[in-house]
Amino acid sequence: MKALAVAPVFIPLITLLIGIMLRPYHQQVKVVSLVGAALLTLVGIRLVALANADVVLAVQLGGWEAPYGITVIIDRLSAAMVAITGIIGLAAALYGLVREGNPDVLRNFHIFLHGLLAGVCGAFITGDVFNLYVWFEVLLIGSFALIALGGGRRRLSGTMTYVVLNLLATLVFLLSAGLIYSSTGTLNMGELGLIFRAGEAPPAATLAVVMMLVSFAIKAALFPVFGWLPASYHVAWTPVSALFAGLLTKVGVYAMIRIVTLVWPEYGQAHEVLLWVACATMLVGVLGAAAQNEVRRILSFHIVSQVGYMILGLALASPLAIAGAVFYLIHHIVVKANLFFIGGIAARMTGSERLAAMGGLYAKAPWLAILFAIPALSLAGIPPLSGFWAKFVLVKASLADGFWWAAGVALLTGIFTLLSMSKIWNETFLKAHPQGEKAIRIDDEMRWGWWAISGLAAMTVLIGIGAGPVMEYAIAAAGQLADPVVYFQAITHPGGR
Amino acid sequence: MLTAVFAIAFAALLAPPLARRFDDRAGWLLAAVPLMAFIWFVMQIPVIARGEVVTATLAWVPALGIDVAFRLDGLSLLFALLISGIGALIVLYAGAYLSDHHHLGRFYAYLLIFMMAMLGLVLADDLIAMFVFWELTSVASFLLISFQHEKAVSRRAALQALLITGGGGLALLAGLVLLGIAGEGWRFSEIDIDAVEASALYFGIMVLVLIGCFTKSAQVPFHLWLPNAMNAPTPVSAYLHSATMVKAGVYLLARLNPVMGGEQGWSDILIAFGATTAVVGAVLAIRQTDLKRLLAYTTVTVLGQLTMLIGTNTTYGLQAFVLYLLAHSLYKGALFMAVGAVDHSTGTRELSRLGGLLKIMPLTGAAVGLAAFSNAGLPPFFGFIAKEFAYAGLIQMGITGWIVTIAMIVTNALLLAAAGLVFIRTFLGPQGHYPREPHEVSVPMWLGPMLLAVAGFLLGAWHHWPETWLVNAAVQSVARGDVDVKLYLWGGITPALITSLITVALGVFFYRFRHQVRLQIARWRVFWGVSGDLIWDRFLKRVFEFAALTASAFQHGSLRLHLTLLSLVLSSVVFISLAIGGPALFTGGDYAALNTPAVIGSILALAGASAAAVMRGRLALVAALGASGLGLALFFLAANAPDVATTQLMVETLTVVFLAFVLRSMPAIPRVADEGAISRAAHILISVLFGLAVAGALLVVANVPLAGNIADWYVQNSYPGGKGGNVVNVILVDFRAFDTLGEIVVVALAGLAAASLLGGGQLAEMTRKGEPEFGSVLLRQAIRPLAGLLVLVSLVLLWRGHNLPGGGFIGGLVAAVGFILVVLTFGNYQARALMWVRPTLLVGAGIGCAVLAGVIGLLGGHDFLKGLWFFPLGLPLGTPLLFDVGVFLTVFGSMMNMMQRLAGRPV
Amino acid sequence: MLGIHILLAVGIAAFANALDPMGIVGAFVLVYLVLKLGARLIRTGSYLKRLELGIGFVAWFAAEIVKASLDVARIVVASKVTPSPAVITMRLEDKREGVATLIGLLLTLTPGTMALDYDPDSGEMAIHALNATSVEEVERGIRELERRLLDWMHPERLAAAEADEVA
Amino acid sequence: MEWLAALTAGGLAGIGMWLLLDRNLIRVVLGVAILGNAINLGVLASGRFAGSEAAFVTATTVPADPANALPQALVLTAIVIGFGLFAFALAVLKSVRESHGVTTTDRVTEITEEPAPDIEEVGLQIHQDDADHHHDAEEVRQ
Amino acid sequence: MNGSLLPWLASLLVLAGGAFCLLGAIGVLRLPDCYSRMHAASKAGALGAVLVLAGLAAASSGAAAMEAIFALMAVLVTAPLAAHAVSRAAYLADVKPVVGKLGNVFDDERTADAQAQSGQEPPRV
Amino acid sequence: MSIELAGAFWVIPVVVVMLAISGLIIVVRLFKGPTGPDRVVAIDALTLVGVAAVALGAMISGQIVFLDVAVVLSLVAFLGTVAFAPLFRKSEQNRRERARVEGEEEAGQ
Ligand code: NA
Ligand code: NA
Repeated sequence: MKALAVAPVFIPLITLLIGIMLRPYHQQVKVVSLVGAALLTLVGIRLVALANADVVLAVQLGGWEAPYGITVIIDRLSAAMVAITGIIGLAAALYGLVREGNPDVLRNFHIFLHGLLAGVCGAFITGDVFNLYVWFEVLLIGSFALIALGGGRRRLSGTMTYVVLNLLATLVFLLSAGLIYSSTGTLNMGELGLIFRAGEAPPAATLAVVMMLVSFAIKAALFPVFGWLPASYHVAWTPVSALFAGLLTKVGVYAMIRIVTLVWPEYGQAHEVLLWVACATMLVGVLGAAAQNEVRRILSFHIVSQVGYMILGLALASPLAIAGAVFYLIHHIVVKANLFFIGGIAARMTGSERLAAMGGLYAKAPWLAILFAIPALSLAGIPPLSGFWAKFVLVKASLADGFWWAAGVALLTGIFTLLSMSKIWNETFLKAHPQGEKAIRIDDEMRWGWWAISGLAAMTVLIGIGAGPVMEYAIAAAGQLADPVVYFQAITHPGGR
Repeated sequence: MLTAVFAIAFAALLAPPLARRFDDRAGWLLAAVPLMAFIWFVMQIPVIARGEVVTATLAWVPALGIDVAFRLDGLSLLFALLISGIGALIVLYAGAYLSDHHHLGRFYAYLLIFMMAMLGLVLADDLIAMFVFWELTSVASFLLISFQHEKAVSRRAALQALLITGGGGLALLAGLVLLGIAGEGWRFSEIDIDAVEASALYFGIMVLVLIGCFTKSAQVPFHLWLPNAMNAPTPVSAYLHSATMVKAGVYLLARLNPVMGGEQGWSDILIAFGATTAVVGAVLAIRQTDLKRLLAYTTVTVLGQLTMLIGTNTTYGLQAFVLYLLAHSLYKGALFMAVGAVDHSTGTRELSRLGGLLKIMPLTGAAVGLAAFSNAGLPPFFGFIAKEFAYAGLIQMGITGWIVTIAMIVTNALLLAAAGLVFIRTFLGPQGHYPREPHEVSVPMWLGPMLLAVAGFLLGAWHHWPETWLVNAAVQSVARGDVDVKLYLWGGITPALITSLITVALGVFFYRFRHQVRLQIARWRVFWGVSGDLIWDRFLKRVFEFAALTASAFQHGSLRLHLTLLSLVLSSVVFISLAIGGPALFTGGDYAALNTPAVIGSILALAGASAAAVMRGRLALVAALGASGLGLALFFLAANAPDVATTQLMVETLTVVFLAFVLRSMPAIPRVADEGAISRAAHILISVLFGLAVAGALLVVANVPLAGNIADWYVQNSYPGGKGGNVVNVILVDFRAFDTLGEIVVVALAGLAAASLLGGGQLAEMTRKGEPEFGSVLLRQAIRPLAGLLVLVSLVLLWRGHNLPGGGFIGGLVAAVGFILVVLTFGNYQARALMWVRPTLLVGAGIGCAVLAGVIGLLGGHDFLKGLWFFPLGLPLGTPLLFDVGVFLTVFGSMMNMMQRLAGRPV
Repeated sequence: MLGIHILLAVGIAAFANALDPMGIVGAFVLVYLVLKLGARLIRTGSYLKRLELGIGFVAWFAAEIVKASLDVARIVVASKVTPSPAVITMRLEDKREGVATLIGLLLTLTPGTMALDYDPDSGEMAIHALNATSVEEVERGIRELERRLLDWMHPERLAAAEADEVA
Repeated sequence: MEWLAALTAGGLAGIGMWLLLDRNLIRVVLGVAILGNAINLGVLASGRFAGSEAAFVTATTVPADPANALPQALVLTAIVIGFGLFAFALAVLKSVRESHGVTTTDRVTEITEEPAPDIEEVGLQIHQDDADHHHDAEEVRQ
Repeated sequence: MNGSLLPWLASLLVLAGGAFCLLGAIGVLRLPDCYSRMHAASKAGALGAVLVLAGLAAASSGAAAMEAIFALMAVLVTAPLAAHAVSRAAYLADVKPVVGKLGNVFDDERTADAQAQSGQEPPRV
Repeated sequence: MSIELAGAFWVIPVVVVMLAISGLIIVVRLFKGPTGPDRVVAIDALTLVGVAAVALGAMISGQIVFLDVAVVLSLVAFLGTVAFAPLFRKSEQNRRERARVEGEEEAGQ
C-alpha cells in the first residue's frame, strides 16, 4: 500500500531516469517509455479499484506525521485522475512510436513525456500545498520541453508565449502558497480545509486562497485569463498538443476542485464568481472556436469552453454538480486528447491542418471518420457518448438549483460545439480534397497512433454506454469531496485510512 | 422490445461486411431484421388492444435514476409498427435504388442505426433514454443527408438539419430535465401530472419541449431544413423525412399531451404554430416543380396539421391525429418511394419533363395512384377518414376551430392539388421527355410503394380493423382522459362532410388553375424573403462575425497584451479582496525590528532592479540584475537564512554567467520607451498596480501572527528525528524530501529541455581553447587550482550540509561554478575529459540516488523517503545523505548541461 | 617539508589545546626554532632557508601593499592629485607560465599596477599602472618583486649570486 | 522587517512586471528573473523574521529563538526551481534570436497567428539538432 | 598576548578594513577610467575585505578564526584574478585606457595591426 | 562563536556605516557606467564590500554560519565578475549593431 501510494510518481520518475540513462539508444528509450506508461495505467486502474472499495490511501512520506511531513493521499478523484493520466500517457507514447522525423527529438519526446506525467501525477496525489507547487513546476518544465519539441520558427513563437505566461502564473502560485502558510500556519491541505471549515481562517487566508485560485484559473484557462492557451497549443507536435489538451488544463481544474471543495464546501460568494466565470469561459471559448479555420485552433478554443463546464459544476457546489464536474473531467481528458490525436493524423494524411486545404478523408479513410465522429459527438454532448452524461448532469444540477441561465449557457455552448465539430467533419472528411484524391497520403507510419485513437474512442463509447458505474464513481467521489471526513482522518491520523 | 432494438443495432454493424459480401442482395438479409421486429410488434397488437402495456427495463445509470426503460402502449405500438414495417420495405428498396453505389453497406448501416434510434425513441419510457434516441436520430439523419458528401449542397443541408434539430434537442433536454424535476420522476408513465401543472416551471418546460418538438417536426420557423434534406437519397427522404423522423416531434407532443395538455397555452401554441406551418408548407409546395421537393413541402404541411390536431385536444381531433398520422405515413412513404423509382427510371424529377408513365411503369403508377387518392383524402381511402375526423375535431372546438378549419381547408385543398400533380402530371397525359429510356423498376422498388398504398386503401375500406386494434389504444395514450373511438366512412351529412366536399372542390380548382395560383403566389415576394434559406445564411454569417469579433479580442497575438490582462486580473483580485477586508487588515501587526543589513540589502535589490528596468545596454542590464541579486542575498542573510542566502548567491552568479553567454550574441536593446505617452503611462500604471498588489497582499498576511507551531516542531525534531543540525537541510532532505525530489526533477528537466531546444549543433562549435575572453595565460594557470578548490569546497559543503550551511544544492552549484570556469577557460572538450562522464548521466545518477534513498525506506517496510541511518566507524551515513548526494549530482549535472548549451556560440 | 612543518605545528597546537590561528602560528614558530637549532643535525638547512625567504617575501609584500595602498588612497582621496595612468610592457626574466602567473597576480594585488596581458612566447607582460611618472619607476618596482619571488623560489639562484659577489 | 520585505517584494514585483511588459524578449526574460526574486522574498517573509539566529541545532542544544526554517527550505526549493525555469527561458531567448533574428516579442508572435503551414506531419523536421545525434553516438563510443 | 591585545587588534583591523572598502568605493567612483577604477576596486576593496576578515579572525577563535583565514585567502586569490580578467577583456574589447604622459605602448602596435588585418579580431595571446 | 572585539559598540556601527556608504557609492558607478567594464568593476567592488559586510555580519550576530557565506561568496564572486567579459564589445561594433537593429525595428513597423 505504501508503495502503491507513491507509485504514480515513482513509475514515471523511474521511466524518466532510465530514459535519461539510455538516451543514446533511441529504440530502447521508446520501449521503456511504453512500458512505463503501461505500468502507470495499471497502477491507476488498481488505485481506482481500491478507491472504489472506499479505500483512501494516505501516506506520510518519510514517516513524518502531518502537518510536518508531506501527505500523499489518494481518494476517488485522485485515483481516477491518475488512471486517466496513465491512459493518456500510454496513448501519447503509442503515438510517439512514429519513425519519421528526427530520432533525437522523438527520443526526447518520450523522456519529457514521463517528466510531464510525473508532475501531473504528483499534483494529483499530493495533499500539501507547497508540494503541489513543486509538482506543478515539474509538469510545467516538462510541458516547456514538449511544446518546443521539434523546433522551427512557428513552434518557437508559440513556446515563447506559453513559457512567459505560464511563468507568471506559476510565480503567483508560489506567492499564494507562501501566503497560505503565512496566514494559516500550515501547508497541509487537510488542515487548511479544517481551518476554513471551522471558520478560523483570517481574511488574509481567504486572500491567499483566492490568489491561488487565480493561478489555477490561469492554468485551467478560464475566462479571462485563457489567452495563452489558444496562442500556443496549436504549434506543438500533435501528441504534445494532445497531451496538453487532455491533461494540462485539467490539472488546474483538478486543483481548483480540490481546494474549493476543501475550503468552501457550501455555495457562497466565491462560487458565485466562479459561476459567472464558468459561463463566460464556456461562451467565449466556444465563440472563439467558431471563428477558427484550423483543426487544432478550433480544438484549442474548445478546451477553454469545456473547462467552463467543469468549473460550472464546481461553482454550483451541489453534490450532483461536483459529480458532474468530476465526470466531465474524466470524459473530457479522453475525448479532447483523442481529438487532437485524430486531428494530427488527419493533418498528416491531407497534408495540412487548415480546413480549406483538407478533405476527402470520409472516402479514403472511413475508419478515421468514425473514430473522429465518436469523440467529436461526445464533445458536443451527443448521447449516448460520454459527453452527454457529463453535460446532462451539469444541466440537471444547474436547473435543480435554479440557475437556469447557467444551464442555458451550457446548452448554447453545446450547440456551438456541435457547429464546430460538424465544421471539421464537413471540411476534413466529407468535402473532397482540394488537390484531388491523390494528395491524400496513406501509409502505416501512424499505425501505433491508430491504436491510441481507437483505444480512446472505445473508452469514450464505454464511458457513455456504461455510464452507470462511472457516474456512480463520480457521485461517490463528489461525496468524498463534499464531506472529506476520510480525507481529514487520513491526514490527522497518519497511517490510518 | 430490447431485443428488437439491439437486433437492429447489430444488423447495422453487420451491414458493411454483408454489403461487401453480397452487394445489393444484402438488403434482403438485412430487411429480415426489421421485418421480424415488425412481426413481433404485430403480435403485440392484441395485448395492447386489451389496454395492457408491455415493459422491459435495462438498468443504465442507476445513480441518476436513468434506465433504458421501454414501455409499449398504443401510441408506441403504432409508431413501432410504422418504423419497423416501412423500415423493412425501405431497406429492400434502398438495396435496389443504390445497387451500384460503392458505399451501400455504409448506407444500410446508417439507415439501420436510424431505425434503431427511432424505435428506441418511441418505445422509451424514460425521459432521458428517449432523449438519447432522439439525438441519435438527428445524428443518423445527418449522416444520411450528407451521404452524397461530395456535393456541397448535401453537406450544407446536413449541417443545417443537424444544427436546427440538434439545437432544438438541447432545448428539449433542458425541458425534459425540468420536467423530470417538476414531475418528480424520470418516466413518462410516472410523471406526476398535477405536480407539473402546479409547478412554476410549467411554462419553461412547455417552451423548451416545444422548441425541441418543433425543430424536429419542421414547424415554422424551423421548417427550412426539411426541404433541403431532400438532397439525401430518396430512400432516406421516404423513410426519415416523411414517415418517421419528422414524426418524432409530433410523437413527443402526443406523448406529452396528457402531461402538458392541461393548460390552454399548450393548445393555443400548438394550433397557432401547426396552422401556420400547414399553410406555409402548402403554399410552398404548390410552387415546386421538383417532385421530391413538392412532396417535402406537403410533408411540412401535414406535420403542421398533425400538431394542430394534438392542440385541439378534442375527441375527434385526437382520433384524427392518430388516423392522419397512420394515413400519412403510408401514403407519403409510398409516394416518396415511387418518386424515387421514377427518378431512377427516367433520370428526372422535373414535373415539366414528366408525363404518361403509367404505360411504362404500371405497377409504380398504380401504387402512386392509390397513395395519391389517400393523400387527397378521397373516400374510401384511409386519408379520407383522417381528414373527416380532423374537421370534426376542429369544429368541436368552437370559434377558434372554425378559423383554423379554414386553414385546414385551404391546406388540404392544396395538398389535393399536389397529389394531383404527382399522379396526373406524372403518369397520365402525354409522354414526357426523359434523359434516360424509362422502364419499370425492379421488385424491391415497386413492392414498397405498392404495399403501403394498398395498406392505405385496406385500412380505409375495412376501418373497424384499425379502430379495434390500433387506433383506440393509441388515442387513449394521447388523450388526457378516456376517449370513445369509433371510426366511420359515412357519418351522415355532418359539418365535417360538408367541409370535406368544399375541400375537394377547392382542390380541384387549385389543380385546374395551378399556373395562375403559382403566379399569384410568386408575387408575394416579402414572403419568400423571410421564409427561405436566406435567413439561415444571414444568421450563420452574423454568428460567425460575432465569433470572429470575440476571438480577435483574445487572439491578438501580442504577448504584452496577454500579460497586461493577466496582470490586471491578478491586481484587481488582490485589490478587491483587500477592499472587502478593509483597512483593519493593515493594522495591529507584530513586526520584527529592522536591521541595517536588511535595509541595505533591500535598497540594493531595488536599486539594481530599477537600473535593469531603465537601462538598455546588455551588460548594464545583467550587472544591475547581479547587484539586485546580491542585495537580496544580503537580505536573506539578515533574515538569518544563510542557506538561502548562499543559494541565492550561487544562483545569481550562474544567472549572470548564463545571461552573459546568451546575450553576447544579441545587440543592445534598441528602445526602452513605449511608442506613445498613453502607452507608456499604461505600462507604468499596470506595473505599479501589480507591485502594489503584491506588496499589499504580503503586508496583510504578514500582519497576522503566524499560526501554528510547525516551525518549532522542525527545530525540536531536527536532531533527534533527522540526525542533522541544519534544520533547513533536514527539512529539505528528510522532512519534506518529496518537495526536493520534485525540485531536482525540475532542474534535471530544465537542463534537458534547454539542450533539446538548443540542439547539439552549437556544442561542437565551442573552441578547444575555451572562450577567447578567457584565453589569458594567467587565467589558464590560475583557474585549474581554483576550480579544484571549488570542487573540493563543494564536496565539503555536501558532506557538512546536514549540520552546517551547505548541502546538495549549494554543493552542486559550487561544483558547477568550478567546472564552468574550466569550460570557459579550456573549452568543453577538456572539461568533459576532466569530468569523464556526460552531464546527462550525472543527472540520471542524481535522480537515481534520490529515488533510491526513498526506496530504501520502502524496502525496509517504512514509508517512502523514510530516513534510515547507520554509523559505520562513527560516520553519520544515512539515506538522507544519499538523497543529498542525488541532489548534488543532479544540480551539478544539470548546470553543466545548461552551460554547454547556453554558452555555445551562435551559429 | 613544509607539510611536515605545518603538521607538526598543528599537532603541537592541538596538544596545547590552542587549535586556533594564533596557537598554530605560535607552534609554527616553535617548530621553526627547533628546526633551526637542529639544522645541522637533521639537514633541514635548505628548507629553512626557503622558509625564511618566503616569510621575508610575504612580509615585504605585505609592507609593499600597505605602502602602495596609502599611495592609492592619496590619489583617490586627494582632490588635486590627478593620476597619470599608463600601459607599459616589460619582459619577464622567467618566461614560464606558472611564474608569470604568480608575478601577474602579485603585481595586480599590489596597488598601482595591474597585469593586463601576458605573451608567453615573448615573455612580455602588459601592465597598467595607475600613477606612473616614469616607466623606469614602475619597472623597478616590478623587477624587485620578480627578483624577490625568484629568489624565494630558487634559493640556489641566490646562492649563486652570493658566490658571484664573493668572486 | 516584515513590511520592509513586503515593500521590497512589491517594488521588485512592479519592476519585474514593467520588464515583462516590455517589447523586447531580453527584458521580458529579465523580468521573469526579477519577479521570481520578488516572490521568493515574499515567501521567505511568510515565515516572519522573528528569530534572532539561524536555525541550527546540535545534539545537545536548541537555539532559544531560531529563525523559522520552514519557509527558508521552501524558498530554497523555489529559488532552484526558479533558476531551472529561468535557464529554460534563456534557452528560448537564445533560440528565438537565432531563428527569428529579432527579439521583439510582437514580431516573434505574429507568426503564430498566421495560417498553419502545410505540414509534413510527423512534423519533426530535422533541423540543426542532428549534431546531437552524433554527439550521443560519440558519447556511446567513449 | 592572547588576553588583551587581540581584541584591540581586531578592532583596528576591522576599522581599517571598513576604511579601505570606503576608499576603494570612492576610487571606483572618482578615478578616470575603468582600468584605474579596477585598481581601486580590486586592491583597496580586496584589502578592505581581507582586513575585515582578518579582524574577524583576530576577534574570534578556533574553527571560526580558521575559516575567516580561509575566506581571507580566497579573497586574496580571486580578487587579482578577477581584476586581471576583467581589465584584459576590456582591453581586448578596445576600451581605451585614459593614459598620462607615458601613454599606451600598445597604441602604435594596434594601429599597425589594424592596417594589416583590418576587421579581424584584436591579437590574442 | 565568541567574538571579542574591543570597543565593539562604536567600532561596528562605524564600519557598518562605512560599508553602507561604500555600497551606495559603488551603486552610483554601477548606474553611471559609462562603459561595460566600468559596471563590471562596480560589481567586483560590490562583491568585495559584500564579503566584508558578511564577515561583519558574522561578527555582529556571532554566528559562524555567516562566515560560510563569506567563503562561498569570495570563491564564486570571481566567476560572477569575469562572466561579464563576453559582453564587452568594441564600441564601434556596438554602435553599428544598434543602428542595424533599430533600422530593422522601423522596417518591421
Ligand atoms: Na465546447
Ligand atoms: Na452539447
